[in-house]
Amino acid sequence: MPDLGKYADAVLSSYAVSLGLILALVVLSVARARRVRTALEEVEARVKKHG
Amino acid sequence: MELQVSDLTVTRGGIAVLEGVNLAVSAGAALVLRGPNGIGKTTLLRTIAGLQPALLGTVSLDREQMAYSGHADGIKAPLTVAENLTFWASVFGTGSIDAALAAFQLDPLAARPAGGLSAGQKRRLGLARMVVTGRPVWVMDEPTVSLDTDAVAMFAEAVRAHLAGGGLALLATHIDLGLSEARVMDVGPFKAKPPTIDDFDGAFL
Amino acid sequence: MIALLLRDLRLAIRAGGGFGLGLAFFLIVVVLVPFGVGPNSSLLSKIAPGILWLGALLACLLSLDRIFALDWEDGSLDLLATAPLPLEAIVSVKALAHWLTTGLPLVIAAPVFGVLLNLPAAGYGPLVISLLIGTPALSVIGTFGAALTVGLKRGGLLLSLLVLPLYVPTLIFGAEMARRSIEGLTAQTSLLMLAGITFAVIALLPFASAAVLRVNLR
Amino acid sequence: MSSIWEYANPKKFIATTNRLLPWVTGLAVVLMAVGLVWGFFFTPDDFRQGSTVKIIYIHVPAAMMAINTWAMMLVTSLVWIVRRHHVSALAARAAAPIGAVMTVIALATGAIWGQPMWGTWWEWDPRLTSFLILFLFYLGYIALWSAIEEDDTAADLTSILCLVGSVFAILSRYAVNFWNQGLHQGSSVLRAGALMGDTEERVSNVFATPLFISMAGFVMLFIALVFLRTQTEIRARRMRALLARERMQ
Repeated sequence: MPDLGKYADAVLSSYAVSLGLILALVVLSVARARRVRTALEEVEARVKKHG
Repeated sequence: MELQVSDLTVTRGGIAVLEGVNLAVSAGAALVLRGPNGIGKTTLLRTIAGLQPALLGTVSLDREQMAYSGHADGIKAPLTVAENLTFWASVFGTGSIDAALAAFQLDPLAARPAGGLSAGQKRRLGLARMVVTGRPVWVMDEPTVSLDTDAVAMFAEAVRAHLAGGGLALLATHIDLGLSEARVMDVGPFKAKPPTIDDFDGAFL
Repeated sequence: MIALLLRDLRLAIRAGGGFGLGLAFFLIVVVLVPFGVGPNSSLLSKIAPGILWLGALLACLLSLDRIFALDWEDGSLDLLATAPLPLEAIVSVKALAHWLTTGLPLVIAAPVFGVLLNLPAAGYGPLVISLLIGTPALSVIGTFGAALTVGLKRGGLLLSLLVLPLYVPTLIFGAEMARRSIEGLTAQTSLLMLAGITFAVIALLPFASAAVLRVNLR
Repeated sequence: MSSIWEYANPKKFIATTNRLLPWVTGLAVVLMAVGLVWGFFFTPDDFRQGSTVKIIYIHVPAAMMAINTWAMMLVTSLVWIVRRHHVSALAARAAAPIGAVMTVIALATGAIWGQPMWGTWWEWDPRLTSFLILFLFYLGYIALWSAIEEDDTAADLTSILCLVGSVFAILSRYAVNFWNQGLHQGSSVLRAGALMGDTEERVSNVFATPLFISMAGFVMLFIALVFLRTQTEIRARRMRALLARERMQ
């Protein structure tokens, strides 16, 4: 861990906030991708069955 | 002049509702469209009138030749009956509103604010607008809603006068207008079949 | 086109709301500001041009959704689209009618309200000129926003969200021009930029508004 | 491989991006990790800004992506308007939230950096102010997409909004520059701020290499997210189309 001196709070909090936001964006994107993919598969299976 | 619609496919919300529609109306003739609710009569009329693009097919006449009347009459409640009609007359560049007032017996109401009219009277005002446009092709969607029998007769008379003057009319209606000369066409057979599901392309099916 | 303009003006007068509401809103904003920031007259005179510009902008925003909403509901917009007027002209006339019923009264009333905010004497002329040049841009930009949201049921809030960022340059140059004149600085750049934005917007944005309206009508 | 427009076919797009996605994701993770770890642990402090200089490894790439995302949306909107390729419109829709998040990151890191430097969380510095306005544009764009039910209508309207918005965003940038310069001319704090997020010449070499790696990482992250989110939008669109077809029967 490097010595951040008196600005440690500023540096650490900006890294935390930014990585947190990016992580949230990734998690939400992946979750929605999964959800929509399974929903579409359900609908496709149903539609194919009824012709 | 003849209105020719060939192989027209019309869409509602991006989905085809009627496909391969062919029809022709020549000057002096009227065509009445029939069909159950929701089949796409309104969509068809709006497409023919140039308010929305067709997916496929052509309409022979330009939208500049057509006057359209839909479910809403475009009446401004704070203006009087005469002011409403005069506005449309000047927009369409036709002069007098007297003929239109007379055709729908609106003379006694001319100075009344349109907001105070009954539903049937408003409808008569909306139809009088068609006379004022001076356009040869009338495209009308359910023109007789909330009209009583006398007013329907007035309307039939107005259409007849329009046809006699070399105009033509395309109407969607459920009731008998007493227009014996009008041809009737059922749009049911043109109902669009569900598109086939294959690998997806632009339509996502 | 003149018929459409006259009709819109007549509707605004008869239905009330047009002239009166915007002005009343402007007055209320001007009255509320001293309650918020305190009665210190030197502070008020310092922020007066900004408050007056902001008040005019908000009053303008308030009436935007009426530009097309009423015509959309009663079907007039469909009928106008089939009329022998290009949609670009209809959109421009609508914007002009909006400016005449909202912007122009605000310009005229601004000096009166300036008194309430202790606007410095040097500020009256530049303020009126900047509002006179800037408010047409507000109406034209607002018409674009109104055309975007015309088919939406709860379009009012969305309209504000879409239009306010577009108002930023006009607000900056307009208020800046008044403020610089008061401080005795040269305001020529702001004036030219403000006029440039207004003319560019009047010349170009109606095409975008008409395109958007065409999409919404189909 | 006949032309780039083949990839405008949704199915082809999904197949291609599925093949690319693992590589792009891997690259994004590696580059970001290297850039940020290098920047955080192995670069010296700046003689003036102390350790806060480490914030640039996030702030600058985020700010760059905030602008580039809008530029990408502008291009895809134009492609939709001119060539009517659905994937293009959906890609613009998929990118907007990424751009909004990047703008927030740029704003937040800028404010956190400004606190020790300027002594205040928020300074109406032209650069920060422009990003705030850009954020408002993103919000409006996203709100308009979600407010309209009909897909093609939404694509058309948002494309035009993106076009008009781009012009006004550039205009706002100049307006804001002019406006702040009028307020505090020649403030020394602001000149110190110019080091942050300014062009690479000003940032000396020690900081440059990890910064570039981090920027490349952010670009890869953006591409990976756009691929994934566009796939999702395509699937959601197909689902709506299938359900609509079902109602027709």
